[in-house]
Amino acid sequence: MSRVGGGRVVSGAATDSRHAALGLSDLEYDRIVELLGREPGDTELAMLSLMWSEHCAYKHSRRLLRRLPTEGPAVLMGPGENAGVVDVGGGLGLAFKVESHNHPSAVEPFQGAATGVGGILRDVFAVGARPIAVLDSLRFGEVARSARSRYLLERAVAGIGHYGNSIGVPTIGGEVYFEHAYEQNCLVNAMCLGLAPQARLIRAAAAGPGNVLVLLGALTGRDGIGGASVLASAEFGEGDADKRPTVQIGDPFAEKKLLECSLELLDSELLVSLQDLGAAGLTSSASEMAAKGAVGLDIDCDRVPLREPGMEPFEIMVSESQERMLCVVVPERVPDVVAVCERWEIRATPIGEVTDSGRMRIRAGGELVADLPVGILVDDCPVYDLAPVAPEGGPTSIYPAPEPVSAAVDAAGSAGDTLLALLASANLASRLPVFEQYDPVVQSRTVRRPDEADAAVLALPTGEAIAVSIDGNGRRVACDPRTGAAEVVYECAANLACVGGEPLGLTNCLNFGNPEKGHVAWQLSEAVDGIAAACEALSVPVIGGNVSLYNEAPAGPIYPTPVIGMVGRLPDPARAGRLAFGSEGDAIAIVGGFHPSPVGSELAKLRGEPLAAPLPPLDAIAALGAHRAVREAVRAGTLTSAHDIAEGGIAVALAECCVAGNVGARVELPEGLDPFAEAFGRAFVVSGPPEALAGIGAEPGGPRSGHAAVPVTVIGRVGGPALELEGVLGVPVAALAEARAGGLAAAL
Amino acid sequence: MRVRVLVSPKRGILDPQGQAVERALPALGFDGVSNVHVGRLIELDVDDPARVPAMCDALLTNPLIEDYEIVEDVSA
Amino acid sequence: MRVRVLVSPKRGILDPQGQAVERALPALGFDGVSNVHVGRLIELDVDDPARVPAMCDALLTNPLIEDYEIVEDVSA
Amino acid sequence: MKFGIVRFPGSCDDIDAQLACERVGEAVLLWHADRDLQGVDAVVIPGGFSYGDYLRAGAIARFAPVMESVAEFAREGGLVLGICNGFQVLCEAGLLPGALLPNVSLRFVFRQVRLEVVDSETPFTRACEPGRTLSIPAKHASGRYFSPEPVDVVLRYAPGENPNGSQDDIAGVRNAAGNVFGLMPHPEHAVDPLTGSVDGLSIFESMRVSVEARVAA
Ligand SMILES: Nc1ncnc2c1ncn2[C@@H]1O[C@H](COP(=O)(O)OP(=O)(O)O)[C@@H](O)[C@H]1O
Ligand SMILES: [Mg+2]
Repeated sequence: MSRVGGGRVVSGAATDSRHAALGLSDLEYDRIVELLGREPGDTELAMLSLMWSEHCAYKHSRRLLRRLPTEGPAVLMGPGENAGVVDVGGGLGLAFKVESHNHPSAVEPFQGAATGVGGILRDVFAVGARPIAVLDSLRFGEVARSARSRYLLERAVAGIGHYGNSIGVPTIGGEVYFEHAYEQNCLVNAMCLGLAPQARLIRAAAAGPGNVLVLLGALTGRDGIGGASVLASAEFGEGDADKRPTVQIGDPFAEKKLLECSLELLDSELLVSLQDLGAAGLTSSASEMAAKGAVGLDIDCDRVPLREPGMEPFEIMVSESQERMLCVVVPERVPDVVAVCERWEIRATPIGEVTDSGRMRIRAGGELVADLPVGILVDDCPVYDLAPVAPEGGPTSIYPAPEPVSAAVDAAGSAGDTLLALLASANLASRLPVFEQYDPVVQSRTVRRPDEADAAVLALPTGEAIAVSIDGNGRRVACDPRTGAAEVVYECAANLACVGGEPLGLTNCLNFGNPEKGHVAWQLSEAVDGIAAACEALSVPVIGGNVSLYNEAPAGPIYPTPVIGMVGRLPDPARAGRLAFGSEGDAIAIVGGFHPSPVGSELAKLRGEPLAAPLPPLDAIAALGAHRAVREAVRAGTLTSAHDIAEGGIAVALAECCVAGNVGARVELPEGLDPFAEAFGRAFVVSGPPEALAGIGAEPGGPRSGHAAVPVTVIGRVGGPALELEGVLGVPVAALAEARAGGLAAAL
Repeated sequence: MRVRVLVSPKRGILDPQGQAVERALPALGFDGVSNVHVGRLIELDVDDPARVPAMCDALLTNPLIEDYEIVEDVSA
Repeated sequence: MRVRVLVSPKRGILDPQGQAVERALPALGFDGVSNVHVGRLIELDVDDPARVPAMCDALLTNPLIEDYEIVEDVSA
Repeated sequence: MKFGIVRFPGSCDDIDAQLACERVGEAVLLWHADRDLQGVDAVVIPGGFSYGDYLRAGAIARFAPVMESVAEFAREGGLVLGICNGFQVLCEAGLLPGALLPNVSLRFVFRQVRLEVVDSETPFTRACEPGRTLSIPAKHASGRYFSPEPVDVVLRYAPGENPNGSQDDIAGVRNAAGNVFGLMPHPEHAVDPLTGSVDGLSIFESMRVSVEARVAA
């Protein structure tokens, strides 16, 4: 290995293949040489190449993300920290973030998904919050046709369960969809929520020259060398095999101890700052800590405890071995830190110190192997503007029409058969085979489990509760990126409304294709604008997130898939809403303006219709009014059930309420309403005593300005053994349940 | 023929089970143990042992994270 | 000395893992396979191989549900 | 009435067990590395993944220093309840007969199951009317109870509800003396109407009644 300043003597950047192999462009390399005033050494180049990767530097998304609103009255910590935090009252902060682990999961789904959960948990306890819940958002190819996708689904779900179940954090919700566009690039996104007394919240900024940098947790091995960053920054090609030996193995038991130990260190006020190790390992964690604190760091590789002999300094600096944290400690407290760590059987090793040099200086074998200004690692990577180009031929010019699924769904089939086919399809079938592999109750907070309500509900020690929902709909975003992405935000908020929750903030993960391609850049730009507009309309700030680009195979990009995780608050967990129809005789009503369209719907997909635009327009004021009306009614305890109308239209929404309650319903749909047409996040199916429904949406003190009247249309009654849509269909609830139960069970 | 497939975690890859056993043994009074790895043992009767390597690659092992060794003609 | 402990599920106790493998193989075109069992492989370096049986009885295996075999002096 | 809840590194349902016990009495955590049982009246070995469940569930945990004291406590007739991983630990430690094998499905499964109280005379079930059915969540990957010898069954999964393929639908067993009880489902997750059923309370309530009866005697 060459040492600092001893970079190979070469006649020009373009002939030096080191940087190209590490994923840096010639221009980027030239910029490094210019900033440094010399060629970087090998360790330096390894560090720089990772820090300048898309994954770490957000080269193609940083400018875009500035469009998202990030401020709100509840925000305690916004984007830029390991996880954002909102105020949930009673002196408590709720931290949350969603993150992708797509590429590692495509390579090794069990470990990829497991370490995805492990990584997002660390981001949450890195801010001082105890992880209290996990949610997952998954996308695979068509499981009905693809054995590979069935395998990925099975192993990814097992991996998520393995990590969450073993570490004692409940997995309380999630979503999973299947589309051919994900056949080559599955998506595995995991979200974690954590709770902290606000006094324990901690930032990652290193501070105090002379303070000690202590590495906590697992030994450092050759895990994921070049892993996340190389994997996440280049499209999948033929050379996959070489990327394989870098698989990271998750050890939830080690992380459980690390978590308890970290929280005890914080409770004992022993730490100046804390940071997790994720992508690009020590390099990224340490340089970000230094940058945030405007200090320098000296690190001695020889002190890093290794799992394997003979590791090069660059390997030590970029290793992505899991279950490690980095903290800054004042020198006098180091023995106390070590003592707490010993109790938890956690290795604690001083590996360096904070300096006022503003430089990252890495030593190994007594030599300086890297000496870089912190800024060059963290801030100086070029940031690119996107060059969006709307696809001329519309969405179908990028994505082929889906393959039609079954004869039962052609226009000539009966509506009853269509409903059954929809319920049995992988996208609408019961998710029980997935979520029964997750523990939703550990920690004794779970008031609403999966399938009990549209959002999960967790009780807080304050006596109040939080609600959380995670959503995405790539096919609809592919049809119409701006409206589709906005719909996802509205759908999350609608889910919260169904349990009585009012949004506090959201996190997002932008899963897209190659941003250097015009149409992907356009999808990104439109989608982010759609999210931003929805956030403004709903007054929900974005408190953090993650971006996963280059999800693209030779056949083309994935559907653009922004995944939104939204958290809300409700005053009384005992009144959290439910999804199931309950009492016979309850009236059923549609709340909100519902003007759906078959465009981009599940039925259109089953019929093999091409993607099309536009989606039905979003009327923010009307949607907001509907959300508010349902939320208030749930909070008042007037409703038996509340469910937003989404995939599969009103027929599927009604069927889901019937199956959940094991009771039928007799309904007359409003004139001209297509039972299977879709519009997300705008309207609800609710049930309750007839008198109670009459009062929904009426403002207590008469109509207030700015609050539009909310249409409430009574459409039928709960009762009987079947779901009857007059003049349309009649299907026994048992048949609905059976269709819905089989769809995914067959794939798992 | 009875065949055994001995599957071990690939060297260099984290083996938390092996580590846990290695840490537990001294506590039980068993010293002088190191380099512990925990893998899987698959035993099967096959008509054609020549096909076992293909079975290992296709189903029995995960080549990304595991190595294997085939022991033929086990007299069990 | 490198020692291997081969742990198999006791015969007579349902071995769903073995059954799952046995069912999956024909679907992949591997016929003529029967009597599949999946157990555990433990590899360790020990100073004193005479102590391995005691380790097996104390920790490495559960005699109620597992049988084991010790293979010494593995040249690995 | 003071419960002690053993805490291993990797215990997950320890705080949940503590909360459940606190509904009927006092409860303290007992650290795995300490031998002192702090004078508790009953010991609960909670669920979770002690030592990551590596090797076999409960195999490593049973050697923790605290387990020596628990074994002695059990020999002296003290009440010991093992839930899920705690059940596995008690079997591995030989305080209960049998072993817990991987679920037939080979998967972790979470399910709200109905349990038939087979024996309502034990110190752990005396607050249940005979023939009562309890609705309690089960969540585990290795819950398939097996014993070559006949055992004293306390709880069985209701017909059709066995989540793991256990022998004779066994969900919970006791030792011959009756003071050690292990079950796979989680009664501590069925104690609060806000979060589900309250049927699990009867287990903790039974323990309280038993201890108080013994103190009185
Ligand atoms: N789509 C997004 N929206 C808002 N904030 C984002 C988004 N993507 C990334 N961020 C923020 O950028 C910062 C860096 O993200 P990341 O590199 O994923 O963090 P970490 O290294 O802690 O995992 C985080 O604070 C994150 O919340
Ligand atoms: Mg982080």
